[in-house]
Order: sequence, then structure tokens, then C-alpha cells
Amino acid sequence: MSWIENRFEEGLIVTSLDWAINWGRSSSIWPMTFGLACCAIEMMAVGASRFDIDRFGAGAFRASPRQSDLMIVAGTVTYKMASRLKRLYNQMAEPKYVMAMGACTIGGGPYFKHGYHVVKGVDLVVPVDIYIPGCPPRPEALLEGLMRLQDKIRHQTRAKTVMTKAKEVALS
Amino acid sequence: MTMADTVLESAPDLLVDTDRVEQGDLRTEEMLVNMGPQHPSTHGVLRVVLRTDGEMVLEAIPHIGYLHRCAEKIGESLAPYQYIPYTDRMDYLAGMNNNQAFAIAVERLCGLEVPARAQAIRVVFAEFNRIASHLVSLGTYGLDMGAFTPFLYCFREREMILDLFEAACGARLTYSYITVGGIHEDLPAGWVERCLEFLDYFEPKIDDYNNLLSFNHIFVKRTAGVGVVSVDEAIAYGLTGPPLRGSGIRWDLRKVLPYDGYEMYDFDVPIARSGGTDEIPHGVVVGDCWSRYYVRVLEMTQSVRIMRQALANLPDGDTEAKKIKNLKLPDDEVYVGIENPRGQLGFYVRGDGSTIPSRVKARGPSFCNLSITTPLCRNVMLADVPAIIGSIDVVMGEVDR
Amino acid sequence: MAPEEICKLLTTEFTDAIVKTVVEGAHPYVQVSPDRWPDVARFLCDDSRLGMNLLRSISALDLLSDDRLACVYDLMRIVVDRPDVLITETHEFAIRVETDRNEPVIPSVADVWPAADWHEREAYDLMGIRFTDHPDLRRILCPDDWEGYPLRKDYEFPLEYHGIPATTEYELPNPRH
Amino acid sequence: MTQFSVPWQPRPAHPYGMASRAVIALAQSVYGFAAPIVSRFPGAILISAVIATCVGVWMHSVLFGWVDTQLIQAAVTLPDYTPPALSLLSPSTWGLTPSVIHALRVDETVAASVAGLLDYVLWPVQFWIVRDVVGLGALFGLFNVIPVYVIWWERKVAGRIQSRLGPMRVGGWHGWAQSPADGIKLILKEDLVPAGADGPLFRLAPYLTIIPSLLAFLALPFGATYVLRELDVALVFILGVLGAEVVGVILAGWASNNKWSVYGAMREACQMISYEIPMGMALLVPVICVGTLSLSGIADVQQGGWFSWIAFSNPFCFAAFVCYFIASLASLKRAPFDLPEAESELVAGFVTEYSGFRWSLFFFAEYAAMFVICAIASIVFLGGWHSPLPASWGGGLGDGLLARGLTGLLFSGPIWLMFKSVFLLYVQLWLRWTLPRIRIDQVLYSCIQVLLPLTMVLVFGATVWTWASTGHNALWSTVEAATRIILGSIGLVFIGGFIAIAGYGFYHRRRMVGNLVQDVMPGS
Repeated sequence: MSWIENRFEEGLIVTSLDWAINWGRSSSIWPMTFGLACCAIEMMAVGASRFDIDRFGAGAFRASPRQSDLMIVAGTVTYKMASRLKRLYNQMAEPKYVMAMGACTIGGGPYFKHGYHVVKGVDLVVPVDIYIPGCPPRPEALLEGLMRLQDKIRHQTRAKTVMTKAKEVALS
Repeated sequence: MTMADTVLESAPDLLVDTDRVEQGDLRTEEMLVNMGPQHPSTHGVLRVVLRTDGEMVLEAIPHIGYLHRCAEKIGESLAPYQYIPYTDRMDYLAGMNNNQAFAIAVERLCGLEVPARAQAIRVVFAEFNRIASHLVSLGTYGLDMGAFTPFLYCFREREMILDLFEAACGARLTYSYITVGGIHEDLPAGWVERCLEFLDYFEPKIDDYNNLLSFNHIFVKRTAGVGVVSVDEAIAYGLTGPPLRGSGIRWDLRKVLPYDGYEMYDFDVPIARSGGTDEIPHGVVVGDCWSRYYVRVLEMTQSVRIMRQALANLPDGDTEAKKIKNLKLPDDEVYVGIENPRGQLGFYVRGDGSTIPSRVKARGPSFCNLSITTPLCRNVMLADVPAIIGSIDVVMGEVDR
Repeated sequence: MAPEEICKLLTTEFTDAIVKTVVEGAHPYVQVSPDRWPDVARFLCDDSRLGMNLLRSISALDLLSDDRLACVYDLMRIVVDRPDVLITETHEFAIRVETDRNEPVIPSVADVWPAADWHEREAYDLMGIRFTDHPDLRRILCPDDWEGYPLRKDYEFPLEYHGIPATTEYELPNPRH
Repeated sequence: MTQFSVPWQPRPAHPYGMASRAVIALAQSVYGFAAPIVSRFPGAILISAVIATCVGVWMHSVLFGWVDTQLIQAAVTLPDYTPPALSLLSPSTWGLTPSVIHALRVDETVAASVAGLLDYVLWPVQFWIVRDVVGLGALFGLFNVIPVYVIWWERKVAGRIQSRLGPMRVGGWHGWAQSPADGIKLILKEDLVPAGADGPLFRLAPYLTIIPSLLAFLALPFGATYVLRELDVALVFILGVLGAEVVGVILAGWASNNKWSVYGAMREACQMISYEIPMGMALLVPVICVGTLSLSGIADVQQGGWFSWIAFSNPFCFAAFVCYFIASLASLKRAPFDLPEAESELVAGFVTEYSGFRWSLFFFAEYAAMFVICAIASIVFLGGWHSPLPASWGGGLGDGLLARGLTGLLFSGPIWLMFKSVFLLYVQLWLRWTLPRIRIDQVLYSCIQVLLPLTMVLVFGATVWTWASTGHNALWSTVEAATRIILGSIGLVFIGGFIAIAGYGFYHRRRMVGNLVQDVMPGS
């Protein structure tokens, strides 16, 4: 969408387009089948009968990173895995989102102090959109994370954003 | 230079199977394929390098360590009661059993006496967790075979088990309920009744799984006679649990070296039988994937039996041993093995007189069971590799620790 | 067989190989000198009285105060003569092999118990013990280019690995990259 | 990384112009008016949109028919009619001009000025090119709508089979807008071509896959008059064209530079080429019995109601129907033959490296081909667009507009073909979510060792049966009638049993799952 982004002022056409695109994207977030550790079991539970993430259109778990929009990093990331994780992230097609699920991916979690082989937070490897705390987070928490991600997507715009001084500072 | 030669040069330890060339078979190019660490059927982050000739897998070499979370280093840095939560995260499908194994190891080391009520409750939860773990194993094995629906049925029942776990200890997956010297807290009011209600509901469901998956003709065709492990091979590679019983040996640590009062309960140790007898489908060989799978199904019935007995006569009394504050570990060592859903889970704990052990070694059943992958996946079809790995039922958290 | 009988049997068979026997305590074991260890292992596995066919675990120990490394082999017997009968008897025993900390070498027993293959690789990976005649002695858990042996008591944690900061005291980078 | 605006801060006020404000106010009021209705009756809107589409298709067919019968036939009989010479400037063979049309519509009751306009509207309809464009537009719409809603429906069916709900939120009523949302997302997703891939071939492959299934729609009759091109060899054409799909798949697998893709492509090639043979042989059985390759011709034979359907005409056709259905599952790579995209073995099969729009083209092709294959099964074996009631009963209704509508609804019309195809599609989905996957050697075994000899026997048997029935022997006619009644009754029992079991399951759905589940499982 780079050919249209940041070209036009906000107006009826641009905002309607925004609404349609954001609606499509937020309603169809396909996660990647990518479980690392304990949290992956809760991720499977989210896809299963009681919680059923498919209700929100996010139930089409894709095995190939090319077709998935969301990487749920579910579990501890180790140094041996980090390069693979980064590679998987690079293989995903834009727009792509990353969810750090669980304490280990947020900042090493219980393995922070003595875990010589554990990455202290997946945001050191790939950029993260949503952090879901818990060890492991309950399925409801993962669903809540999905809602927050949908909120985030709904606030995207392709219009020229007005750069305030505060934003410049925040983005720099 | 063919592609096969290139592969062989880069990996000289992979030798070409000369028999097949001598037979005058059509010689095709070999290919090295990387399965995992992100692959739907590797049950986590297992990586298997396959040397294939078309659809035939000539050799499969597992690479592990993608989830190495330094559990043993942490074990020698923390006091035992602090280490209990880490054992949950080793075999995250059977947290209760892991808690139990480490707790028993420390108790034997320090000579702690566990009250009878705590022991009975431990048995209830260990068996309950065995059912939950086998349900996941069943479901994901169905997934490996391409049947999606049994997975969701298994998870539906597992959610109810997790509800009961939650009522007891507040966690769905990482319980830390069984702790050194007993259990954390007594059962909440009404728990036993709810649990019995669930068992009544659950027992007939096992027949449903059998009708849907176990005796499905396609499923039997896919798994029967595939990945046969002989008795000697199984013992030599240190296989324990359902893979060992799937090879036809009635070996169960709950019977051989009973712990936590398992000698008081009446239960069978199911083993695999060959096809054609007792409603076992034709084509099944003792030691194949189907046998390993079916042993798990039968074990669930036995677990229900044990739970009913344990719940029927729960003794009264304390749930925690005395003197467990500031537990000093003596200058001694101990190795304790218990029967985890996946096999023999052993903890080697060595104390040095302080509150922190000087060495904690976990012997994961999946770690040993997985080591048989290479001999099993020799000259099989590509589709058999998920069948074999799934039937071993590995949990990478415990393989890599 | 009780642990005492096993100790007795081993001391009569291998007088020169046995360094120490510990019978009391929760974990009876016999310490074997490294150079005779493969023979002892073969005897333990093949002898009809012992028949220790299941190698349960290999635990590598770091005895920093003695400047030694050790391996504890936990063994067990599974009777396979009468299949289809519930096995209720067994015996378990442990063997300990110590080696020098600076030049840790122990002969491999992977040909006796194939299960030892991965256990020895793990001991090599985490404790740095070299097993001679091992079929494929590579690191198993840590990456191939990992430095040091993490389970040693004097192991220093890495400060970074392939550009990823690993210390617990780093400045948080901008998560937006 | 996609750039986000900072979401949690209020936007600064925008300096809109007067006109923009008015437009926004108008848009807001329209939306505010429409939103409650759209959100309250989305199901009704969806259903009425479907009905409107059907009505639209039906209307233009009626229009074409009217032009054919009323104008062209009448024009030819006009005394001063001279057919113009064919040339590039006047491509019509009839040379109807607005004035001729006006002269022909003598019984016009509409006001003269409107009628004059109507002449000009009707004028282009006589040209085939115009009709083709309209027909192609309708077909293309159908081609887009069918996969979109089959995918949504599959997710719902899968959810129900698995005791969960499936899409529920997107668009409101039961997530009916799920597939359009997926479509928007997929179209806007980055179009990746892997570095090692063969770029041009990689880009070409999805189109090579989707064009065959689009072409198959050209010759597929939806009803007696609803066909774009009536071909004498429609059956062979559709089978051949669908078989060409494999070229795109192999190309996709090969050009991706991914080993899993190659595996998927090779499996697909091997499976599809081997199963084309039993599939074609199974279709040969009814062709031998009927004696035509034209789909309309085959369907016309079966207008005598339930017992005249080819599947029930003799035992060989009945068996051929079963063989055809199994073989079609394999050649469509549906479960239990979904090896080319077996998730647990090959990550995503031949589409592993495809993203976004190109990937969705593969999916569209697959679901459209599914529909075509099911439609062929219904035409060739299950009476096509005829209902279980004999079509001749429709004659009694008269020739009015309403009567024609009722005939289409009750006796023979495209809605019946749609209904039958969708039922067969449902059976495919049902199998997909119930059965495990079989192995590649078993796939080939069941083709070469089981299905192929079986269909050969069936072809031979059908030949003998047809030869025997040409003699007009009274005894043989009795045998034939008895066979029809027996097989038709078996079919009735099957359908009745299916409806009974489904109804029983639906009625007792709570009790069957168990009381304990009721409170905690929303989907059961």
C-alpha cells in the first residue's frame, strides 16, 4: 500500500478506504501454526471447542508463514531458536503482526536470571505489537490480545498524518 | 555431479544404502529435507533432517535443543520448593506428574513422611493429569494423521479436567500443586462429587474416540505395521511408558517400584496385542504405531479406575508434612523414577548440606523415547515420519529441558 | 538382588576396577575407574544374574572442590523372559565414573546401551566430558558454536549471542526497532 | 514493519472544507440510517441478495428467449424481410433494426415514448457478442460467489462437526461476511516472490490453475436454457479442461524453489493423472447407457422423475456413481486424498511459498472445481436440473410467467442443480472433517488395483446391459423397471436415512454431547 500511503489528506474517500481495509484486515487475522512451549498448548486450547478463536475470523491457522498475518510467539525463545524465529518473521508477508504470548517472550519470565540459553524477551529479535502477560496466559487473555490487535489495526490510516512535535519525538 | 553426490559430500556421515543400488532399482536423486523446527507435526520445536529419495525417507536425524531452557542449571540455583514451578514447565502436558516426581525425590533425600491424605490426593491428580495428557496425545496424533476433529473432541473433555484442576489449584497448565512434603492445599468443598460426575461423563467418551479414530479403517491402515519396535530394541534405547508397553512388556513403575501408595490400588497394566485378537484390527503388529497409540487409550480407562478407588476412600488428615520450612538437604544423593504419562521420569538430586541442591538432573522420558527416531525412520514413507514421531508422543519442553 | 550383593559380585569380578563402594544411603553405587568402565558395563548388561538392560540416566556431576568431574549411570533391570506377565520385581543400581576436571575423558558405553548415545552427548554438551569411541559426539542441546559448558560450577553466562544481548543488565532498546 | 498511527491519542481537528463537511454529514446520516437495518437483518439481506441474483439471471434468460422467439422468428416471417449480407459492419445475421423491432411489437400497451426507448434497449440483445458478455459477467459473478460462500460454509460446517461455532462475528449474522473480509485482506497482502524462485513461472502458475476451472463453467449447463455454450462434447471438454489444472500446480511447486512445494506438486501430479482414468471410465458408463456426450442431452433423458435418474437406471450406473465420487475426491485433492496440501506432512504443499492474492487464486480454483465436479455428478447421475417429480407434470401449469416460475421451482430449474451440487459438496466437507488422510502408496493402490479394474468391469457391464435393452423384449423391460424401482428405493432409503439421522442429531444435539458440556461449551 506504499503507493497510496501518506499521499492524501484525510477525507471521505481516504477514510472510507481506511475503514474497509482495516475492517478486512482486522476481521481476518490468520495466525501461524507456531508453538514453542507451554503457551502453545493454551494457543491450541484457544483454537479448540470452548474458546474457538474462529468466531472472530482468526481461526484459520496456517502452517506456512507466507499466508499468515500473525505470529503468536507462544513460549520461551532460546538462542538456538532465535535465528529461526527471525527468519520466520522475515518470511511473512506484509502486513504482519507479532504477539508476544507469555512471560518468557515478554522478558525471559522465570528463566530471566539463570537461563543462560533463553532470550530475554522476543522483542530483542522481532518487533512486537501486543504483549500478553501470564505464565501461561489463559485463553481468555489471548482472545483479549486479539481484540487489542484488532483495535490497533482499526486505528491504522493511509492518510497523511499530521506530525506534531510530540509525535516526532516519540517516533525518533 | 548429481544432487545426491553433492549432498553426500557436504554430509559424509550420511552413507548411501548400497543394497538398493544392487537390486537394480531405479536410482533417483537423493534430497536432504529439513522438517522443523516450525512444522505442524513435530509437536513443538523438534527439527528432523530427512534424507529422502522421492517419497521414501532413507534416514531421519532429529536435532533437538530449540527449547533448552536450562532447567538443570536453575535446579542447582534454587531451593526445592522454588524449583517446583520449573518442573511444571518441563513436561507442560503433565505438570502434576512432574511436580510429584521432584517432590518425591526431595522427600526421599530428606526422609520426609508424606501424610496419607496427601498421598491419595497426589494419586488422584497424577492419574487425572495422565488422562489429560493422553487426551492431547490422542488428539494431536489424529492431527498428524490428517483427522482434525478428534483433536477438538479430546480438547473438549480436557477443558473439563482443567476446570477441576483450576478449582483445586487455580492454574490451568502449570499447577505447582503437588509440592515437597505433600500438596499445597486441601481439596475445595464439593470437588470430589464434581470429579466423580466428570468420570461418569468421561468413561463412555473413550468409546467415541475409538469409533472415531482408533478403529477407523484409514487410521489403522496408516499406523498398523509402521515403525515396529522390538522388545530388545525398546529396552536398549531406554524406551519407557506407552512405547515400551506398546512393544508388549507389562512394565509399569507404579507396579514395580510403587510410590505414593500405588500398591493399594487395583489396576491393570495394558499392553499391546497383535491384530486379529480381541477386537484388535487385523494388520496390527506388537510394537507398531497403532499399538503405542492404543496403549494410551487403554491407560485412560485404568486411570479412571484408580481415581475412582482413590476418591472413594480418601483418608482424613493433614496434607503437608511437618518441618518443611528451611529444608536442609543432606550431603547425599538420590535417584527417583516415577511413571509419567510418557514413561519413566527420573530426578537425580544431590544435596550438600545447604538448602540448595548441588545438582538436579531430570531424566525425561521423551528424551530417551525420541532417541529411537533414527532407527525407526529408516526406509519409510514420508507420511510415516509424522506417524512415528507422533506415536512416540514427545513433549519438547522435557526433551530439551 | 540387593545392592550389597551387586557390590560384592562386582568387587569379586573386577577387583582392580572398583575404586569405591557406597552401599548405605538412598543411592547405593560403585565407583569404577574409567579405563575398565566398558568391561564393567558389558558385564552389567550381559551377566545373567545382573542383566541391567535399561540405562535410565547419565547424570554428569561437577565436583569443583575435588577438581573432578563425574558421571553417574543409573541402571535397572527389566525381565523380558516371560512376556505378557506383569513384572513386579527388578533391581536398580548406579555406577559412578570420575575423571579429571581439566582433561575429562570417559570411554563411551553407547555400544552396550544405545540409550547412552544421547545421554553422553548431553553430558558432553553441558559438562564438557569427552566420551571416547562415541559414534557421534556433538553438542545436542546448545547450538554448535556455543562457548563453554553451562553446567560447570564456574560457568560464566554469555553477554551476547549473535547480536542478541544476553546479560541481565542491558539498556532496553527501542521496541520499535 | 507497518507504520501505525499512535492509536490512543485523539486526532487533531481537520480543516475540512464546507463541501467536504456536507458530504460527510450526508454519508454519516445515510450510514446512520442504514446501519441499524444492516446489522439487524443481515441474514434477510443476504438471502434476498441471493434470491435477487437468481431472479436477475432468470430475467435475462427470459429476455433472451423472448427476443429469440418473438422478434427473430417473427422478423424472418415478415413479407419484406431480407437478411443482410454478413459483413464486419453489420455482424448480425438478422439485421433487426429498432424500427423493425417497433413494427413487430404491435401489441404494445406501454406508453409510446417508453416503448420507443425499449426498441433501442432490445436492439443489442440480438447480437451473440452482447449475450456472451452478459452471460460471461453472470458466470464470472457466480464463479466468485460460489468459492467465497463455500469457504464460509465449510468453516461453519467444520465448526459444527467439531462442536464449536465457526465464524460468528464478522458482518453480524453467523459471520456471513467472513470470506469477503478474508478476500480484502488477501488482495492487500504483500505479493512475495521468494529470492530463489523462478519469478515469471511463479507468477504465472496461479493463473494457469484458475483459468481451467473458469473455462469449465463455460460449457456447464445450469438448466435447459442456462448454458453459455451448448457443446455436443461438453462432458469431455469439462473433464479435459479440469485436467489441465495440474499444469499450474506442478509449475507452482517447481517454481517455488521449496522442497515441500515440489513434494506437493509431484503428489498432485501423480494422484490427479492416475485418478483421471477411473473418473473418466466411471463417466463412460452413463454415456454408454444414454448415447450422448452432451450434458444437456444426458440431463434430458432423466426428466421422468426420481426413478428415471441414471444412477438408478441399472446397477452398473449406480456403482459408477460411487466410483466417480471417490475418484473425484482424489482428483480434487479433497480429504481423505488431500495429500498435496497435507499440513502434517508437507507444510502447505505446493502453495507453501505463495502469499496473498496468488494464494487465494489457488483456493478459488479448488473450490470452483469442486462445484463443477459436483455439478457434473448431479447432471450425469442424479437427474441434473430435474426435481424428483416428473418434469411432464409441469406442463399442466400453463405458460404464464408465474407458471414458468413454479415449474422451475418444483419440476426442473437451475435451483435443483444448485441444490444437488451443494448437497454433494456437503458430503465432501463432511468427509473432509471426519476422515484421516491416507498414504501415497495407498492412494495409488486404491486407484490402480481397485477403482480402475472395477470401472472397467462396469463399462463392460453397462455395454451388455444397453445391448440387451435395445431388443424391446417385454421380459427385459420388466427387469429394467424392477431394477429402477429397487435401486431408486435404495436411493430413497439413503436420502431418507440421511435426513432422519441429521434431524435426529439436530433435535437431540444437546443430549448427544452430554449434559456436562451444555453449560461450558458454546458450540455444542
